Amino acid sequence: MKKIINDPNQVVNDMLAGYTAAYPDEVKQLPDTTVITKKNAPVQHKVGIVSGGGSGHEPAHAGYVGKGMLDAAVAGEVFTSPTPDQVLEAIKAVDAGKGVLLVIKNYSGDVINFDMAKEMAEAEGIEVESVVVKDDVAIENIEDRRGIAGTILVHKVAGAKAEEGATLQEVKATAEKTITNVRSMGIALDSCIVPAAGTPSFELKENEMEVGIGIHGEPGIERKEISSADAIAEELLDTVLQDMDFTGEVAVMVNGMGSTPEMELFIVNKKVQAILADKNIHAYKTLVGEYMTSLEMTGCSITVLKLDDELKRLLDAPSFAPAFRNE
Amino acid sequence: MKKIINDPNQVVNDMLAGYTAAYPDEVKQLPDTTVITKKNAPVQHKVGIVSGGGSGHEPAHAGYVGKGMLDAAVAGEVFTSPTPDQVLEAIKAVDAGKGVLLVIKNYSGDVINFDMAKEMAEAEGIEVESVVVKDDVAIENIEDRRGIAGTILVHKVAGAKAEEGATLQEVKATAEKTITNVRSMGIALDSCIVPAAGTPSFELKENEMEVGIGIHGEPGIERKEISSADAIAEELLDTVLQDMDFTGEVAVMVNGMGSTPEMELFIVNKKVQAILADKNIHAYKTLVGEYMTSLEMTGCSITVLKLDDELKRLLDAPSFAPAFRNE
Amino acid sequence: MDLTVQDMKNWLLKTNEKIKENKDYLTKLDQAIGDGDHGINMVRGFEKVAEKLEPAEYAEIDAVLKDTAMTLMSSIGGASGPLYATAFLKWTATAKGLETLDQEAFAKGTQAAVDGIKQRGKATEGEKTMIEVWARVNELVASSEKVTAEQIQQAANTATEDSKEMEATKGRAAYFKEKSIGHIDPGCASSNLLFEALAEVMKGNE
Amino acid sequence: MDLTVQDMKNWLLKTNEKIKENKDYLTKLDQAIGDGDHGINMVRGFEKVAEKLEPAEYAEIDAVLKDTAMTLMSSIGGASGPLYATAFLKWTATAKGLETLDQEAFAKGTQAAVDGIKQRGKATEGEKTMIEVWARVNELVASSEKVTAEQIQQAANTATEDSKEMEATKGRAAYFKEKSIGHIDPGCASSNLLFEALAEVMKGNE
Ligand SMILES: Nc1ncnc2c1ncn2[C@@H]1O[C@H](COP(=O)(O)OP(=O)(O)O)[C@@H](O)[C@H]1O
Ligand SMILES: Nc1ncnc2c1ncn2[C@@H]1O[C@H](COP(=O)(O)OP(=O)(O)O)[C@@H](O)[C@H]1O
Ligand SMILES: [Mg+2]
Ligand SMILES: [Mg+2]
Ligand SMILES: [Mg+2]
Ligand SMILES: [Mg+2]
Repeated sequence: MKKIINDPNQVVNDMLAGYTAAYPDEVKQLPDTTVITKKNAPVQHKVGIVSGGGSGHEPAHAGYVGKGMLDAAVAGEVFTSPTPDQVLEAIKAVDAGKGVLLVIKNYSGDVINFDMAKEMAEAEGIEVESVVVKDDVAIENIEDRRGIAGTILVHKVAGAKAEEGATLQEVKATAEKTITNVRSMGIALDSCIVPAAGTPSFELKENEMEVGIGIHGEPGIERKEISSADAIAEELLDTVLQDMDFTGEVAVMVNGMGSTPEMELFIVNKKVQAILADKNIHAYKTLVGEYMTSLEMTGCSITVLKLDDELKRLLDAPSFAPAFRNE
Repeated sequence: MKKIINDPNQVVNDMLAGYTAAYPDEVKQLPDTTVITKKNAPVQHKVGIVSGGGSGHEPAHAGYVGKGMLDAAVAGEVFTSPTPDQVLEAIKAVDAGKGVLLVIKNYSGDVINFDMAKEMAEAEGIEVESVVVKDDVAIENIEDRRGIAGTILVHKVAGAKAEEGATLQEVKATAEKTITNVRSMGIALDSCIVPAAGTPSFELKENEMEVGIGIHGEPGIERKEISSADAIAEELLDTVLQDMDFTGEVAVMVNGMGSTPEMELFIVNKKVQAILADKNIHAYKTLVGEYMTSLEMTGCSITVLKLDDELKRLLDAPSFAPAFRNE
Repeated sequence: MDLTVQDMKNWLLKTNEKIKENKDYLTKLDQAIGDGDHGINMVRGFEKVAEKLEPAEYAEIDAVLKDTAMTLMSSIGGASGPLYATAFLKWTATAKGLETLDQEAFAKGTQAAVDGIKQRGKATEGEKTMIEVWARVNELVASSEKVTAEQIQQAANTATEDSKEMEATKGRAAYFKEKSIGHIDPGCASSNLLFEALAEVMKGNE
Repeated sequence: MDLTVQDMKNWLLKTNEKIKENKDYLTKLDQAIGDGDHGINMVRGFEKVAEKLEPAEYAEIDAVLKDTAMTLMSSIGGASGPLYATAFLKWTATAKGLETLDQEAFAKGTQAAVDGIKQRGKATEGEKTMIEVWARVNELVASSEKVTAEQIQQAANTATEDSKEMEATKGRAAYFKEKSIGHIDPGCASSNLLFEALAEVMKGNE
């Protein structure tokens, strides 16, 4: 295990300290928590947006805290959902009386911990709603699908909607609409090592890749012989596009899992754009980069979000989160 | 070699096509070249800024093309300086009559090719100046130092100065001042594979790291036993800080070499900020992320730039380059 | 069975020992059909429980259970953390003011725990989760005349073994579908350690 | 020596063959004290030169040299590309209108080439660069009564071998300082192939 760390059990604390030190004017860490909020939280006259999950997905989730996106991000241990008391602290810190929306990724752990926090916050008189992102088409049954890179687009849309002064119910409805219209799928050429575990989550041969991976180093749905960038783009995008009717305008994201050079992501994007054009799907917005990673995993995922006028407006709205700057 | 590519000899062309497809409103590729320019080049009433070099350093250099930074970036083959005719095309495409500044990294290849292009452009009546970045303190003799991650700050400063309407000589002088005040140094825990070569540039044992690496997969100055994030931060930063007097305000960059998770970069940043605070050096601006990479190399570099009021203003100025968005 | 406050404390401290000894085993199980952190998670949680209980003086059973629940809730995370926390929290509510836990009170507690886990995890028996073990032990204690340590240990062991042949339909293991068959559920394995520790404490009393 | 236009063409085509055969060798040399791309770079460049020259009809020496120079200039990059291009471009200027290249004209050409490389690369003899080979061949041709193919090949070989014991002070190899000693300079090795190809063409005429 070759990592630039100190104590494997302190990586989350060390990271959060290094994060707030990098953006001292934009964010703060709530004392004795693993919660990062906007520096000026709670922001008045708007719904608060809280997300989070296990660590190891950087820039998710703290990188998306900023005007126009999240009000707070809660960091768990590496690949482990944060605990309810931490989520509760985040909710309390960002509620300005207009209520708080939780953006949850569909994993047992995330759902259960955030749900508990929601109940605890409600018991303290805070209005809380939640939405659960399930964009991973590698899983057949729609209710069981995992939340992966599409989550970032939900952050963006919900954040922008809240910024417009919408009510909690309105923000929730728009986030739900985004979730209904977003699909993703990913592959890995190599696994990653959780610092506290010290061994790879799974092992691949030199000519193998995992198709349909999650974002926690879980093995994928299928193991295959490694193919070209074009073939990978085609396989992932075809599966995504078959899942619903994307005719019209879309946002598309080519996301790196951690180790894959940006060069390769753009090579994938070349084919992605060709396929979309071929199917008369218009890429209104394209995002290429590392948005939702799995430590140093090698691989990529492709996300497509079907757009309407509202989603276009919200995606285009300004954002000042370090990992998603718009305008 | 596990890479998401098609033909190893086409990676640069594929990447550039994928890049312009991602940002069709912001940039364009000059036909039959490896040059990316602003969509609206040449931008009137300002000096043009051109940079470039071998590919494999993404987001350098095309990622820095945008209002407030570069007017054009020239891509060579992986880790190989682009040819003079390509640089010439870039110069011609961005010159709006106020002249063009070339930002060159100090490698024989880059210097020679850009110099030839400069002469060719001058022969065509275009006013061209150049500056050579040499920030890598791993090399003792200052004139022999390589240009590494500090180059990005030179792009930012020169771009902002040009945006203010400064003359070519003024832009050059400010770029030179930046070069005089910037220092960097890097380490690698693992090498990278040039697609057309197919084998790693160098090999490291499980417990080894290379100190004082360049950005082309060259071995470093010294091979050592791998140490903690704190010790690495200390070694790199101490060497940088000993090289000149940084008392006062600085910009600091913790740059990932390609594979190192952002989590680890923030862990390094925690120590970097502690050391700076300890030495009464004020981090006016902190940048953490992948700015100048070596394909999928594992490692990081630390850059420090001493600031004055002008450099602060120029660093803070808006930038719309995809890889360096400011406000 | 009649467990004293000190027995309860000993039980949870012993659980911590067992979890520590079996950290790598739990992690290995979770690498096969999960994300490989169950050992790390459980050690983090029960280490904190031990830290909390060891120096504390308790007069009543529910105080021990509540501290355990709240500590697990705030230190584990993942799927297992809030489920274990819920189990102990629901149990707490059935043990208010008790100084000893007899078999009837115990059965009330485990019943509340099982209901709590099911509700929180939206799962039931047969889905290859920790519920297998908790439900089996609860059933045993509720239906036996006079339950023995040996019986509790047997029930937990068998339920854990039985999880091996199930296909997971809840939690991370569900992504593996039929490939989850043939592997013991990590949450069953950790719950099994918990009830083995209980059986050992009871044996000391028997 | 009296090289015809066809000889010049044959020389450069043969160089391409030799470079291709030695691609991995050149890359290996450059991995030791550079960035491992010299073989890739040279193949890319001379492949293009061959593509350009093969179908073309030339009346004069300088036209062959100029096409070679311009093709290398626009296809190699790196440090070696513009240096080779400069060498051939400077040579071109000394061969305007010539239909054959005698020894005196050849020496004028290599002198201009050496001067060009030195100026462009800000380097001189003894710095462990391709200059070693070019300067040695130039010196030989300028100072010999009647130079033979064998002598040219000898001179290039020896200069290349000699580069091994030098410490690099220019180019990427300079970063290795004293560690660069003991390795042949990649640019010397490729220049050596160029002059070996020339010697072979001359031998065909001798
Ligand atoms: N919905 C659920 N209901 C009951 N138990 C569950 C559920 N989801 C997961 N579990 C239990 O949690 C265990 C996994 O715990 P752990 O590895 O710590 O969490 P995570 O899956 O978040 O990494 C599983 O083996 C299973 O017993
Ligand atoms: N300043 C220089 N002057 C003369 N020759 C040089 C100079 N710098 C490099 N070279 C030659 O170029 C060779 C390296 O070429 P190549 O590997 O293709 O380029 P790069 O170093 O840019 O990767 C060296 O072996 C050396 O012979
Ligand atoms: Mg987990
Ligand atoms: Mg090179
Ligand atoms: Mg787990
Ligand atoms: Mg080289």
